[in-house]
Amino acid sequence: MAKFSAIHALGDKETLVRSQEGAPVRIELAEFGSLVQLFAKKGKEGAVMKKLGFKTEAGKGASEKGITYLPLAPGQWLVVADRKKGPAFGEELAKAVKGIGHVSEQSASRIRIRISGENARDLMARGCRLDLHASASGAGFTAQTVMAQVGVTIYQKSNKPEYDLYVYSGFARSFWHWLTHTAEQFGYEVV
Amino acid sequence: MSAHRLKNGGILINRSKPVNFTFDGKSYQGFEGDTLASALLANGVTLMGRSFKYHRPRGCLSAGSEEPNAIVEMRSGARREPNTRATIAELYEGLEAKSQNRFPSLAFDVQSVNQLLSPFLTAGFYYKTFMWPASFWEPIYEKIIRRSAGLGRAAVEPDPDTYEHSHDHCDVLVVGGGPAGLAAALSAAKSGGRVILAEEQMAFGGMVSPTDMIDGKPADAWVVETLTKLEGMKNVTIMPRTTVFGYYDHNVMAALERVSDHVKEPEDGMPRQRLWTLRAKEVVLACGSHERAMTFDNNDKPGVMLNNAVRTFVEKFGVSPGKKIVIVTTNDDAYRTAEILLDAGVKIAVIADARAELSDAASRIKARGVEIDLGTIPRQANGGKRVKSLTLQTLDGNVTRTFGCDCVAMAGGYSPDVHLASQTGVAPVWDDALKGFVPPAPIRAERSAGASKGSFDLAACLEEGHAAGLEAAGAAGFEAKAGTAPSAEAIANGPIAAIWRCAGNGKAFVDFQNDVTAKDITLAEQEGFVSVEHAKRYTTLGMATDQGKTSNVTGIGILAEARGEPIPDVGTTRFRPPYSPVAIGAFAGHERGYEFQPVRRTAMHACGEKLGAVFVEAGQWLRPQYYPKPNEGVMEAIYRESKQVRETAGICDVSSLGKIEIFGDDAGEFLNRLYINGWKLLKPGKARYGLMLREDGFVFDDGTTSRLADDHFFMTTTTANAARVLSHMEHASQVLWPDLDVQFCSATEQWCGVAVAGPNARKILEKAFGKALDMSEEALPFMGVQTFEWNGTTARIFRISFSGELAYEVNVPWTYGEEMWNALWDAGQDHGLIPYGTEALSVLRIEKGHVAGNELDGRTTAADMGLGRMMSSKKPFIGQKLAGREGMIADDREQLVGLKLIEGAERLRGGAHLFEDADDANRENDLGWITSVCDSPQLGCWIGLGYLKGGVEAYAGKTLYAVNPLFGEAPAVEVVSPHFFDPKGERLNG
Amino acid sequence: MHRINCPWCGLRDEAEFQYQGDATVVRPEPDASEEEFFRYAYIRDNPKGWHTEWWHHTGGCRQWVKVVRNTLTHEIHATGGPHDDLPLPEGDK
Amino acid sequence: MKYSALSVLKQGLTGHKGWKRMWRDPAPKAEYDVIIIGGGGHGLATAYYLAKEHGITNVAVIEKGWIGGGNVGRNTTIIRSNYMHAPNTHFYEKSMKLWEGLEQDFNFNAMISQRGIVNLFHSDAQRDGYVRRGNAMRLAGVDADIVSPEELKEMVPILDFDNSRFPIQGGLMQRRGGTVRHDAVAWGYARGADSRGVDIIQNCEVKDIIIEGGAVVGVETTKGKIMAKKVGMAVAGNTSQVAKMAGIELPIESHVLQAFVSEGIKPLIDTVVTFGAGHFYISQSDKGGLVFGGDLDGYNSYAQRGNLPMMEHVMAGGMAIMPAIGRVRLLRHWGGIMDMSFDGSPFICKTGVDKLYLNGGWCYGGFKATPASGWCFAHTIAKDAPHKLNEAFTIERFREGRMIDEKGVGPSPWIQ
Ligand SMILES: Cc1cc2nc3c(=O)[nH]c(=O)nc-3n(C[C@H](O)[C@H](O)[C@H](O)COP(=O)(O)OP(=O)(O)OC[C@H]3O[C@@H](n4cnc5c(N)ncnc54)[C@H](O)[C@@H]3O)c2cc1C
Ligand SMILES: NC(=O)c1ccc[n+]([C@@H]2O[C@H](COP(=O)([O-])OP(=O)(O)OC[C@H]3O[C@@H](n4cnc5c(N)ncnc54)[C@H](O)[C@@H]3O)[C@@H](O)[C@H]2O)c1
Ligand SMILES: Cc1cc2nc3c(=O)[nH]c(=O)nc-3n(C[C@H](O)[C@H](O)[C@H](O)COP(=O)(O)O)c2cc1C
Ligand SMILES: [Zn+2]
Repeated sequence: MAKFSAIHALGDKETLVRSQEGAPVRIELAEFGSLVQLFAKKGKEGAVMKKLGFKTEAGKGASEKGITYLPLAPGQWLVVADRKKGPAFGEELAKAVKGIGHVSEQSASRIRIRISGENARDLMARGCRLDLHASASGAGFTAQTVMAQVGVTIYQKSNKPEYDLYVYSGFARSFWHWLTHTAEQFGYEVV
Repeated sequence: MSAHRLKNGGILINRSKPVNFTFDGKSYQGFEGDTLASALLANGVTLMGRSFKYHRPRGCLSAGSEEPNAIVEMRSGARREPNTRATIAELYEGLEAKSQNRFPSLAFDVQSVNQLLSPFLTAGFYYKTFMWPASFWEPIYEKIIRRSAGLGRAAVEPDPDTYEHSHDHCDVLVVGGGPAGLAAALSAAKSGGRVILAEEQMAFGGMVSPTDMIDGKPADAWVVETLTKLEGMKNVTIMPRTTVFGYYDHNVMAALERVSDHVKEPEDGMPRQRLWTLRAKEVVLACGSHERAMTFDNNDKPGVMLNNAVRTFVEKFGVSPGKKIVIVTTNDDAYRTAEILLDAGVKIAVIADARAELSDAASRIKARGVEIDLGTIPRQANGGKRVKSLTLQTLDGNVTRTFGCDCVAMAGGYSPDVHLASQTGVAPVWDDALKGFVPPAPIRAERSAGASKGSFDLAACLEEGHAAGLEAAGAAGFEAKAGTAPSAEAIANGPIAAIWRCAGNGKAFVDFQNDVTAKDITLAEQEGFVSVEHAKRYTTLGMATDQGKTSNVTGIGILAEARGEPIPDVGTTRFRPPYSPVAIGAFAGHERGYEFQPVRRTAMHACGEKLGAVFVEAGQWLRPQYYPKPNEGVMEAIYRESKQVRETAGICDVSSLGKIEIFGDDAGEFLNRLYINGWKLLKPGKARYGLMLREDGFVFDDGTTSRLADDHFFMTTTTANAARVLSHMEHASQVLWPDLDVQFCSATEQWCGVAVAGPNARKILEKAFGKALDMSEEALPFMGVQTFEWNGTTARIFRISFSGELAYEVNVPWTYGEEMWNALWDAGQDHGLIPYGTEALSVLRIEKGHVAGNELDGRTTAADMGLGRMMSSKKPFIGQKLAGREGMIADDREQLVGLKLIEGAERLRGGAHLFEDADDANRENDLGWITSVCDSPQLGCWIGLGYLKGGVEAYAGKTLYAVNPLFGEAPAVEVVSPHFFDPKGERLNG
Repeated sequence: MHRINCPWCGLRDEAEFQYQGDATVVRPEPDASEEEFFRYAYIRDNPKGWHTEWWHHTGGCRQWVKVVRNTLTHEIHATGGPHDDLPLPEGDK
Repeated sequence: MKYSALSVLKQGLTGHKGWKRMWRDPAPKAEYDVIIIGGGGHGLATAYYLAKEHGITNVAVIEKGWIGGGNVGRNTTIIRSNYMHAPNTHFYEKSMKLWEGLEQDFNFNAMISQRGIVNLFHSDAQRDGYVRRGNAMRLAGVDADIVSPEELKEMVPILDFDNSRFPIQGGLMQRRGGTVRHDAVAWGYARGADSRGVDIIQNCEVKDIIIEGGAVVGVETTKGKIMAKKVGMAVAGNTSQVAKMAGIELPIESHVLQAFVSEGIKPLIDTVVTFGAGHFYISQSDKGGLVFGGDLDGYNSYAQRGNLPMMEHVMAGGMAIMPAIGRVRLLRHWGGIMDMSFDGSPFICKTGVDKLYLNGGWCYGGFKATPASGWCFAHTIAKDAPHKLNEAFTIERFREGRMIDEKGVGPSPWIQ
């Protein structure tokens, strides 16, 4: 049985889920289909974007048709497909950028956690050194940073204070422990 | 309640909410809103602590954060916390406090005999004595000194409370919620920027008095109104109970929020304290000022306190610290206190004013019938554990009269609080009119306002605060929305007299907590400790928990007099964070105990757990170390595992190895430059062992790297160096050779891996993967690599061997780790498959003479490891040139050798040194050392790897001694080739 | 705490970076002498004042960032990519 | 004036009026036999031993600020001789021996406290490394022991063995290691040197080194030109700056190291404990403050102050192994400028300039070296040749590839 679950590194989903009516923090185990790291060869950044039909800039990602492009560095992206599963997604991309870029399959390397709710930003502030105030972030906000000593990639899809955190699989449990422990002061639910 | 609680007044207390607490085991009652100090005073308790050196009885000196004397142990058991200032500890139901630094009790302290010795215990006493006899220092003198020093007792159990960190950013950070700070926050907020207002105390308003009028309202009402306004603004964050304690580079400020210190125990999920990192575009420092004590004999008697402390206790807490009070002063602020005392019906015995002329403020009080002695200063306080009277003198030292009293209020003048402003490293500046140091010209995006800038008049504080807020917001890019400053009546204060010490023969304290007297300071100067920094260190002035907030300026004044130089020539000592002491736990936050560092778990962690693995830390990773059977000891388990692998087969989780995926047309060239050996000719589908050097020519890392396609390589690194290798490569590609077409990223957590090793390895894999994989010698020869589809995913198999057996490493995506393990496990049941851990892995590689972390200690060359010939001469690579330095190719370098235990000990040990003669072993004839050892099932004895001068060449077959003085042994060992087992590598083929 | 303007990520905390030393030394060409490599690896100007140096943004984009920083005041004058030419402030060395 | 039980008693009874200055405040002479640049521990000790051991008393110590205001006055006061490489083991052991007799030698109580130092280990590999080092010490006649967790529990009861991220497996102990009252070292040497005729000149910064015909002849200072037959540099964090005055280039970077002291508390920790894996070490001062520190902040700096990330990391290290200190409060923290050499070991040597001598590269470990450093440097200056104990501490060792790298991290001084 194939497994693409976002929670693979955290253990059984049933043991993680927790409900609380109207909780000010909501933590979602946001599964995805595929995730790859996309590279443009030097000077081919524009060509790659054009070829794949997306547009990002430093610190600002884009979501189109269930695919999210998160700029990591010059000529580097994480590309996340919400539904398309398995290595096929990466292989298709690789084919598409042949000669101008490369693709590294990374679907298993990270899990995705979505944080929302009234106190989402307060919770983030307990670990995130970046300014997530509306005047500094907002729709498309993408950043790689360190929270609780773990490298995370943050993506804010809309202007709402809702954050997708991509966390390395090996660190997932440690990060989860910190996150839920810290969220207790607000009250939280896990879905 | 007690007679010390006044009938009226006390804007901070709630008289309808009594609160019970204990001090030294005795029960008392105070009110909600009280501090421990105000509640004790209300109960008539003035004796609150003992001093550091002489164990003199002490009451509270202040009513705030600057308190040197009234420091107590709070709470008990694992929550016991030493040195808490009673003057800012908020009262809560059930509060427990104890006095400290006394034995057996506060009232009767045996060590107060130190006072009898006090003629000898002056500054510098320790340095001149305790030297005879020499052997007495540690066992006797030092023990006594340590025990009698040190104030309170820390808990000895782990702190049960939690701490956390939090981050914020703002346009304007206002430090201090007094009138200046409130005005600043308001004007800054109105211009639209993000404003944070932090106030150390539970209550805002700072030093304003309810009798002050602001904007035509009583000041306390104005404070509430202003706070309400600020709370209603979305761009403002108000942080009470939050001390901004450190001003770090680039306008980053650290603040401590005391989230739960005002309750008995933190509520569920709440931390005890929160450490804030605040990144401010602009800062307004409105920290107020600290009053100075006056320096006269016995000025430390309980009941002698700062003038504004007396006022604060009366106005804010409705407590009168005395029934009959003497006020001694150098300035007009005393008369504000006098007025409030008179209004509260408290008797003033006399006011001794050092100045020659009656100021306006003084005449108003005189008109109310209070005796004012001009040109008069205190001589000495009298009494036992509480002041009973105060003797006065003229400025030239003639004793005048003695007044009975139970409290003395000292108004020695105010020192602007320049702590944060000076933490940036610039020295504050002396202001002679003010008789105090004021903030230096800012070198950061900050400005001071109000009393902390040296403006002591309320109207000026408000105006300055308002202007500072506007300026800060403007500098942060927000348009100033003018408006007017809150207004108050301007009051012209009279001059301030500079009286640093009053004549006397006894002990006149400058630094109360550390028992530093005026004489200590002059003695230091006499002995050559002329620099203010020398005097500080010799006398310990300003080094106590209060960091000299009330005493430093006085001490500097006394030193200046002794040097015969003006104060600016003396200067201040250096200001350092924290502004006030901060719990160590708060800095650590979540990162303590087991959470000190995150744990990295491999995909197959649970598989190991299920099979009973004992895990070991490998950096941040947890790896199965060995898998003991019931009743099996460690050594037996390791022995069994390493033996069994060579007999049947074993499976080992190797997921923690660093993995890097490399793409690009120049990937081969890139590797050529990184590794000492050649890579360009490596064919797709093949793997190769590689060794990297640092630029200085020493070995950096090793691993197996495979070519998956012409422009695609897959590198592995050691677990320990994974991150460093990635950084090294990023340097190479971004900085050194940007023109190479190469792209790469870590794939460590995309792929998990197992090694399957042993004669049955092939059979097991065949069974597990079936047709998905062609395992034939042709399809998968030694050092061959294949990608195959398995179970709906892509897997990679590498025929490489660390153990020297027929072995394969299989990688699948992290999500498939458990399934792969289980598939192999099931397939291996008929083939004697066992799990093995890092220990057996180590045995197997030692038997083969493969190097690992212990041999790669950053000081070895490739040649030392016997891999000198791997260094290509056909191409340049990192480290090539410097590896050729004479000392790095010298003949006397230690070389990797194998060692076999012959006799003389039960086992070999890593870290033993090698000698020809065990009886003549010293550093000069030391030949080398042992790096790794194991009990080898194949050799039937303990073997080890080590580095030896001359290497195998010089010592093959010879006997040396593994001298290990730490363990009292020196077994004989035989020097052999490090390739102990199967040196020809025949077993690689199964 | 240093706040370093990563050309890619923007202003970030020091804690996200790994310091990597003097950025003014240039790796010699492969055929340079041992002496030249020695100077590259070991000899440092170690100025008191403006220093051009590497900060590797390991907690962010993983780019090597060149930074002109004052070793006495910790002030940062400029940041850039590895091959940007970042002059020192006028009048200072 | 000599300190004795009698003098202390007499002065106590006569109001301390008779205590003399511990060192004079002389104006610089036109010329000295030897000028030592830097009135830190090493400079003052060098002057002391030049006078005491070599009879060279026409000596000036030139200090830009107040003596002892550099690293000797801001270090965490740990002394030990637990080094692995032979040149270091022998050198630091010489220092330890000198510490052991120092107070009687210079008649000043520097509170040398041999309370022991233990380096914790958490893995077999770490243990093997420490065993190798401990054996190297024993083979050089230095005391060393491996202690078990049980012994550690006894010695340091607040160590956490139950919930620690890196379980404590034992430690390498040097019982003769310990702490010294740092300021007193500077003062004691200054007083000892002064009483033998050495001029200690404070508030005088050396701005240039005057060289004629390949040999040093004097220095240019803020108090004017001062000539000298020989000049020794002992300026710690400023080594590169001063050496540059003589055109000497060095493998040194200046880095900031922070130190921390807590509020005074009753005795809690009796030994020096170092937790290398967590970058934390701690002892308790006689005054009661917990004195602790960790790693370099990790960037070049001359600012004598560090930043929050390292502070948080250091205290996390403390809370990792001693969670009982959580409620003890940090009182003050500061920084010092380390002359980080590119192998972590020092220089005590001649330079390319005749009669100009170098003492530097002490990194964060030069306090313990103070007596031996002064002793060896004095020898090197007096004889114009190194003593056997410091002959390996040359500048050339890097060029020759004979680094003395205790940590094995190579030429990245910020992680040395
Ligand atoms: C936080 C910290 C903790 C440490 N902990 C330890 C420890 O536990 N154990 C240990 O062994 N070591 C420790 N060290 C290292 C040790 O303090 C130093 O290696 C040692 O003190 C350096 O020698 P010194 O005493 O001569 O240096 P310093 O005291 O720094 O003396 C150098 C002097 O030269 C002066 N100077 C500089 N330039 C000039 C000039 N141009 N003209 C005139 N004078 C000049 C300076 O002002 C200074 O006074 C620590 C250091 C620090 C900062
Ligand atoms: N008459 C006099 O001689 C005299 C002298 C000095 C002050 N004053 C009076 O004092 C008031 C001065 O007003 P102000 O606002 O400048 O000062 P303030 O003393 O009223 O307020 C300063 C506030 O800052 C807080 N604070 C200090 N350091 C802090 C830190 N690091 N973090 C967080 N909070 C901190 C204090 O707790 C206090 O509440 C005026 O009313 C003035 O008239 C009078
Ligand atoms: C071992 C040691 C103990 C110290 N104890 C104290 C102390 O108890 N109180 C204090 O205020 N400072 C203490 N300090 C710090 C000094 O006040 C001072 O910060 C340090 O020597 C650096 O000097 P600077 O801050 O003037 O730059 C101590 C320093 C050391 C090295
Ligand atoms: Zn970046």
